[in-house]
Amino acid sequence: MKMIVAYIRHEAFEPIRTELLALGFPSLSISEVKGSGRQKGITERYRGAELTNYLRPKVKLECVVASGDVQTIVDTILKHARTGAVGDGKVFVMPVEEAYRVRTGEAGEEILQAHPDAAATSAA
Amino acid sequence: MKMIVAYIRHEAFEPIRTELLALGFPSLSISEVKGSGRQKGITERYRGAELTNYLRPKVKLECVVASGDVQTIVDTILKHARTGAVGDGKVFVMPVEEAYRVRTGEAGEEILQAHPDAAATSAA
Amino acid sequence: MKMIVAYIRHEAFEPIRTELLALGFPSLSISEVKGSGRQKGITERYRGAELTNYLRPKVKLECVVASGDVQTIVDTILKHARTGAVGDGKVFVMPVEEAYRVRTGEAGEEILQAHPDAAATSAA
Amino acid sequence: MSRSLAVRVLALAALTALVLPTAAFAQDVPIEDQVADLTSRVDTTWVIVAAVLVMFMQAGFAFLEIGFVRGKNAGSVIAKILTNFSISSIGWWIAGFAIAFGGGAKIAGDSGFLFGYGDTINESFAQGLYGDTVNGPFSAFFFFQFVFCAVSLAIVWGTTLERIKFIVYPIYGLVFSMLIYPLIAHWIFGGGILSTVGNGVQDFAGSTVVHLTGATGALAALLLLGPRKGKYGPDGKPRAIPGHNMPLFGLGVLILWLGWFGFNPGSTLGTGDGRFAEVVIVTNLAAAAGVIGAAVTIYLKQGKLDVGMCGNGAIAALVAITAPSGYVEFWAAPIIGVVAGVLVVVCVLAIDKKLDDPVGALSAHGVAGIWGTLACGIFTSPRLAEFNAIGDAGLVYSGSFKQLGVQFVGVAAAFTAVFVLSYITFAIIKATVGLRVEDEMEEAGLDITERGMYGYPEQFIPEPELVGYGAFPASRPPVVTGHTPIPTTTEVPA
Amino acid sequence: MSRSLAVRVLALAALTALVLPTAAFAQDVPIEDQVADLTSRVDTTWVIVAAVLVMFMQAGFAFLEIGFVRGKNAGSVIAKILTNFSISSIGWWIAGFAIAFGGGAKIAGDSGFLFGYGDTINESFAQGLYGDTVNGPFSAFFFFQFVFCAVSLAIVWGTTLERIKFIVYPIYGLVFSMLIYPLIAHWIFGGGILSTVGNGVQDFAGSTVVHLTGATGALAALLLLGPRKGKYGPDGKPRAIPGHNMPLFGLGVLILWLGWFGFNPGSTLGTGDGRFAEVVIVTNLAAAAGVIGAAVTIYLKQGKLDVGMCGNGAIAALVAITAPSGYVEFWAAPIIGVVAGVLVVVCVLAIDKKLDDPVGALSAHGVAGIWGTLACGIFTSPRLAEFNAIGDAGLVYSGSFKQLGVQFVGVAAAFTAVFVLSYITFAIIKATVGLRVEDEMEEAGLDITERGMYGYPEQFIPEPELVGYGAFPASRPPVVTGHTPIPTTTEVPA
Amino acid sequence: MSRSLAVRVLALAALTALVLPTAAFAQDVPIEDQVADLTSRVDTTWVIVAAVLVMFMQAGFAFLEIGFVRGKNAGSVIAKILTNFSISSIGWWIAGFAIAFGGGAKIAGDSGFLFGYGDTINESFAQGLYGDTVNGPFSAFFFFQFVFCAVSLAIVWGTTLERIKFIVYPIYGLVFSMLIYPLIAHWIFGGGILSTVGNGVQDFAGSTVVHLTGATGALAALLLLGPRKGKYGPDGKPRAIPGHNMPLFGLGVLILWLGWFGFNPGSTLGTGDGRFAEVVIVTNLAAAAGVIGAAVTIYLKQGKLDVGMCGNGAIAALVAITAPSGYVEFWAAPIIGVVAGVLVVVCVLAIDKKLDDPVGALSAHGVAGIWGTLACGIFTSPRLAEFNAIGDAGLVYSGSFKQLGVQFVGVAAAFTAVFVLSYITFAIIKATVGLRVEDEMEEAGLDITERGMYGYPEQFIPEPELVGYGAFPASRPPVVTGHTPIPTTTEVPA
Ligand SMILES: Nc1ncnc2c1ncn2[C@@H]1O[C@H](COP(=O)(O)OP(=O)(O)O)[C@@H](O)[C@H]1O
Ligand SMILES: Nc1ncnc2c1ncn2[C@@H]1O[C@H](COP(=O)(O)OP(=O)(O)O)[C@@H](O)[C@H]1O
Ligand SMILES: Nc1ncnc2c1ncn2[C@@H]1O[C@H](COP(=O)(O)OP(=O)(O)O)[C@@H](O)[C@H]1O
Repeated sequence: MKMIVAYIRHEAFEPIRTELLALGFPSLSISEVKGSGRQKGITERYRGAELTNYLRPKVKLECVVASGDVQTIVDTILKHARTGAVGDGKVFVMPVEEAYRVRTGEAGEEILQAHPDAAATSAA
Repeated sequence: MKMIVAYIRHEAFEPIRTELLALGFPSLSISEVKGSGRQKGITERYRGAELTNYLRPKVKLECVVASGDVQTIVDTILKHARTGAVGDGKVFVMPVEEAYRVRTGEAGEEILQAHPDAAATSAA
Repeated sequence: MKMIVAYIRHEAFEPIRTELLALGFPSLSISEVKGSGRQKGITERYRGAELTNYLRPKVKLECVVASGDVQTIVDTILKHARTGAVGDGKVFVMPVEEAYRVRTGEAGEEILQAHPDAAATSAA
Repeated sequence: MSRSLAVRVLALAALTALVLPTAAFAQDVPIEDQVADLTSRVDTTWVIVAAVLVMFMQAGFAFLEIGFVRGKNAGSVIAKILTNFSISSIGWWIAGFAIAFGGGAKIAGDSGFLFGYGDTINESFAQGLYGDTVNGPFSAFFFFQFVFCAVSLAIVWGTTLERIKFIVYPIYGLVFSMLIYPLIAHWIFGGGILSTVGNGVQDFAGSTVVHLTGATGALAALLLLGPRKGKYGPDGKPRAIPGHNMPLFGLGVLILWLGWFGFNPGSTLGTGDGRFAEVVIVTNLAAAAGVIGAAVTIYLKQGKLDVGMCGNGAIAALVAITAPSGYVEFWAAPIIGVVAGVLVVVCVLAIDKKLDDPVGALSAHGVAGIWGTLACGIFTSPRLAEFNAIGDAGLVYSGSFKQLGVQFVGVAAAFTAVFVLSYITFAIIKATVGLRVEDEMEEAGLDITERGMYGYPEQFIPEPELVGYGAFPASRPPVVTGHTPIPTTTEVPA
Repeated sequence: MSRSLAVRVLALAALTALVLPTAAFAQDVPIEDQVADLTSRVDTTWVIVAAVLVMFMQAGFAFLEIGFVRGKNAGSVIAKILTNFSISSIGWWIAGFAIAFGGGAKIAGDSGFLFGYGDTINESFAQGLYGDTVNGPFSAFFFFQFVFCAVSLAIVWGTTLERIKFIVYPIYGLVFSMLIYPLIAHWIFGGGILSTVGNGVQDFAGSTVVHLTGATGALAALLLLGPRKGKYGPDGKPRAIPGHNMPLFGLGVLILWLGWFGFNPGSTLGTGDGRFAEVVIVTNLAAAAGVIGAAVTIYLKQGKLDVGMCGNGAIAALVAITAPSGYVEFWAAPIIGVVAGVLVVVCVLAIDKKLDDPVGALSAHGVAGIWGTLACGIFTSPRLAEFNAIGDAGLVYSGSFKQLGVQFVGVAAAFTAVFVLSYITFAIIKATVGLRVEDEMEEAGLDITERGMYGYPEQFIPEPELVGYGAFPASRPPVVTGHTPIPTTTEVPA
Repeated sequence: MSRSLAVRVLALAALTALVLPTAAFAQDVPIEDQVADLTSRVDTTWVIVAAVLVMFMQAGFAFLEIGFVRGKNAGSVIAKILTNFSISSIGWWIAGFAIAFGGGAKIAGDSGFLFGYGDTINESFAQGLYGDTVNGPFSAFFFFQFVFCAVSLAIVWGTTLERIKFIVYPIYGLVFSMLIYPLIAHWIFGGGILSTVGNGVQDFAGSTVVHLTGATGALAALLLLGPRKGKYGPDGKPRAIPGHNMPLFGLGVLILWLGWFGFNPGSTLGTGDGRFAEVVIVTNLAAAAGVIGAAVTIYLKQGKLDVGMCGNGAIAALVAITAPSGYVEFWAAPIIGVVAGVLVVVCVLAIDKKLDDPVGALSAHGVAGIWGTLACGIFTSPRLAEFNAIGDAGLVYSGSFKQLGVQFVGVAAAFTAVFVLSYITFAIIKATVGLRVEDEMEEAGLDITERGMYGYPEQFIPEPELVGYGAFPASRPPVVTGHTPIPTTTEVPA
């Protein structure tokens, strides 16, 4: 199992979520982060003084999937998150050793999200 | 060392924190995330229009412990976070290679939280 | 590649960011977390009742770097985040298996941030 | 001058007077009548200004409550205040005014329903003052009395926040504005039964009629409703459920304080002798002392200066001075206020142990309302008892407990009547449409569940990054749309 | 008494009267003139109080809009409201008043530019009332009419939020306050052309003059501006763009409701017969019915009680009752209000399908303004048509459609004139300085891009932890500074 | 009619007049006395309305400050404003009024302590106006003067935000309301020493008495208190410490603007000649010009339209027009205002380099107060100098620098006296109870450390998820409680 961690633009999230859902990966988590990278900071002005905020709001997306599904997820993210401009973000893949579903207590890769056929089923 | 990452309901957190503390694991971090999973979205209405929020607020709990303590932590989380309903969340275990305590600069597994006896001591 | 995850005080962040930038590591992400550790909680009072908040706001810093750069980053964090008081936080190092730059789709360690010479260049 | 230029000339004729001092109009009317008319206009102006200030207290109550509730219930307070003010506007017009001021019977008035210009009002207190025909000044009286009713109704809901069903508001609101409040107002303000006890119960602007009535309704509601989930632990110990916004709470308190300068001084119902200016000072001194009393008390009790308690101190003192404001001299005001300030802190802490009253309405309006009403029996000065021609001097002047006894009767009667009527009303509501939202709705908050939207609607919408602003090359490829596209289907496949 | 003690004695002389009833001053002036003077003073007092209440409606509009915009544009609303109110203050003084009330010509007045004390105003409606010289009471009239102009201008921007360039405000604001609004005001209020249609168009306080005018400007702006990015999907379907703060929206509504007690009753321009108090009741009954109408309608339509719609219902009903408030009896007010409340909900939902009006200005001020103006043709009572000496009784009394026809002419003329003038003005602005910010600025929000700072400036600044408070040993080494040091360079190396 | 029905008949007698024009009461009193009495009632009404508007400025100051402070100190502002207003209410009653208006001596009055109905006030300016006995209209004067004192005190704290100890408020507040402010008020308003310089210092509503006094106290406090931690870098360069809420800042500005319609026009202390309506226009024109001046200046300086500066421009212009508002013609108002608007921007930027004044009080109230007072020496019109019987015409009319000189003396004397007295008071406080909170408290914020709770109390409480709302199967097992249980112990084991 792997956790895919992506730092992306806010606008990119909704298309990614939609496609992942269609592909049978409904499960993921996001949070608000502030990132520093190659992107320039924002210059703010307050009562005559300037202050620069080097940190730009980004969305951090976390999604744990079976190792075999990693590339699908990464590709989906790359596809929708790219504008070609600085600040598009990065995607990292990290190892996960075990997974549990809280509701049932089950463990193992099976508890991860349904595969495409599940999505098809659910569409019914 | 492992990092246990759990996405859980807000209500579950306080009992987990309390029991972990009693077990000698006071150290952990939480953050607010929004998760998508099997849970239904929330339908909001605004001036006649409907909009659906597929993301539900969850708490993400992170706790780094010695490898031998992982099961204790996971069990505690599973015990308190379960309601049996969809949306209870997931727990993941990820490898950690090194750890440092900032205050002292020490490194290694010893810097992780005290074991039960420490809790006992502190109760005095 | 490794992800360095640090839970630190808010005040520590800006000096760290500045020095990392000078060292050629502009890229990182932060988020707000609430942490429990050895630090005491805050006692709040509301209409006569006391309530204790065991969780203290911390900054979580995440920075993915090539394995060879880990020590530089960790040292920089340790240097600026230390006040010597309880609550200074912890730094963890976690393995990362793959990395992608969204803007270009490139993968691999090269996509990580520029090395010191890049910083020098940029100063021109 | 074409006919169209004559437009409003009549309505504005008065303004011409300065310029054309001997205007035809002025010549026709005897000077005494002109002065009498003008006196009525001045009094009407003051009463309307005061009424408008009191109307704005609705915003005061709204923001006091918004500050004290959790963010998930903040938007609902707005829907609530608009609905209640509206329902009671209509209810007061249909029947409330008639019962309160539409005749001199002991229990209730019986004319003035669906109040209209030119209507005849039955022989009554009001008739004695305004004649028996509805006109402009009479309208000012109607509106001033209405905003009092609306304040009283606003107080009721303080104990019920964050869990009551919305449908309860219009139902109880109608009963309250058409029956419950008008009865009490009739008994004390409208020449009814309590104005015949002794030489009359002294309640200048309504510590009992308005505030205790509201707080008593609040108590009845609370007893049937129960505490918010999580307020009391399994051990029965109270837990703090902090509100979400002290600045907006403060806005509420300051607006209420402002409104009270209409509430009490407006209750002179005119400008005679400039009495209303004295009432302003009395009101302000009491409120000031209330803040100080509450601040010192809470500081001594817990070593911190709780913002909410300072505000509660102001409100409690304002409530307490409401009844005596037209009866006491300046010196008594700070005393009445400081006692109210201390009382409200002590009572909020005590009541919280058993009853879940998120804003402290029982203490600030109930206990302080009782204290204020009784305070007349202690501090009323002989000159003002006489001036108002109601009741007698208080204990410190007369050495007699008589007026205190009368005041006590007033409090007890009003409390009993309101409690019984309200309890019955709420019990019927509970048995039929229900009083309380389901547990899940309470947990999720009334905003999203009953209003369909959070009070801070954006809060769970991921906000677009500050794209482009100085951060993109000029050649940046066009991005699809500004906002995260919002899908139109509703269900996530399980 | 030294000369310095004489200070203000003159200005205050009136106050002495009570104490020295036969003061020299009083003896010199004939009692009729004293009464005439005093009448003028009373009327001036009421007009100023009413004007001040109307001025505060600026805060009402600001917060209604703040609540309905996204957080990234909240601060800009403040800059906008201050700028617009200021620009129109100056514009009205330079030329607006003169055109509206500076003479009796059919199209526009022609005196009173740069209005000053002692100036002579040309023969006109105003002169008929106040003489031809500017003085104190005349000043009250000037200011009262100004705040109406400012309200009308505030309405314009409701449709343009979150994307219009700031520079548009002062430009259009000047044209509006110096030309567009004054023309309409002249035609209907100032003795101009529309006051000669039939027996005159009835618009007591400006459903058409103020509200429809504002909403028509808003429509012109919107047509040239287009919707916010992301409002309509690729399929043309509207999407919700939720605002960010319902409590502040509610504050806006409550302040507007308050202000309307100056708006309508103040339009009596005096206190004669206490008429203004009747107008207060009419206004309030309509507003109350509007809330109820809107709440029930939206509840039936979507099963949830939308907070914003309750507020819109209040505003729409207040707008609708504005024209009839001086012409109708109490019983008609709730009818006019409830229709407005239903209308606003239906229209907001319908208009949203094609036009992006974030606050519902087209419905609440435009549609409701038209309904209110026409309602005079239906409900005006004979006594009040006569009292105001404008127009005739409405359909339900007279059985005749005549006044309804007159009202229709008024609405059509005002709408056409304002639309044409505004469209031209906005088109010129669009062709020159531009009407709309760049896409990137719209996405990032006007606060950071045009104001240079977020409306909630702290929101993206990492806040220091609660260091030290009880958490550090006393021997804690000194930390450098309190706040995260803010570097002074601007660029991050690429 | 039973005795109880007679209730309030007396108090309401005036209202009967319209209906019963020849009521017995009216017959007994000579018509001249009736008119004199009525005149007093009209003036009292206006003074009270104005005073109430000024009272509401407390909310204006509170929200201006709340907007400009960081979120961690927002709740404290509410506690502060309530406490200060309360303390000064009591202080003014005990001694402030007596010193300011209780006698005609050069330095201070000496009667009217613990002011009560019927009390005799020593021979003085006030006596000349109201007789020597406290009654209703006299009470209006008392309250109007009090709210001015309270405004002045509110200004003091602008420089001290986010770091001053709470205990300083009541101590300095008492000294200020009982001694410092009353002295200056006496010297200029109360017939004291500065009203004998030349033909008197012109300060119609208190640019110097109220605003400069407040700002001078603020300067003294700031010098002893020092800047907020982190305001100046190690290199001494200033850093921005952004506030947290521009919408609430804007609410403050709009409430202040509203309040100023009581502040300046109310300072006519009556309705004579409708003068107060002229003052309304003067005030508004200046404020409008101030916004424009400030907006243009900051835009030219930094290319962005800072919201805070627009607001500061309004306030500065209102402060500047305060002294001249009763002395200048309409045309001068925009000039005075625009200069103030430019000045405030320039000064805020300049002062910020050395002194940490989070809200710009030194500039908006100090510099603008001085400018406004001096502006009288330039623009006062002969007719108004005469009307007020204070001072002479200004430079542009008289060509003489005389009045300008007198104004300068007034400014210098007031500044010196207030500075010395305030500095001493604050120095004593610093040496005894201390002036500034500990560093850790400042960093953590005054809300959690001094108030015991955040201003947005919920902010650090993990909010329960929206459980159950449509998301659970009906058979969902009961969850323990709604809210995260809050444990009752306090310490985490180390
Ligand atoms: N090495 C990294 N570690 C952690 N976060 C990163 C890293 N690199 C990039 N990010 C995140 O991605 C965001 C975008 O990165 P940026 O360098 O601006 O884009 P690009 O990769 O297109 O040059 C940053 O704001 C940050 O949140
Ligand atoms: N594979 C995953 N990767 C990241 N987060 C996940 C994943 N699966 C679940 N989550 C988190 O857990 C939450 C609950 O998951 P959900 O699927 O609704 O519950 P259940 O496991 O009971 O079916 C989600 O809202 C999300 O935050
Ligand atoms: N094992 C851990 N897992 C996750 N977060 C931790 C862990 N230990 C510490 N933290 C984070 O670091 C913060 C500071 O830790 P604390 O124990 O108070 O400091 P110290 O290490 O100096 O004793 C905590 O509030 C928490 O956010």
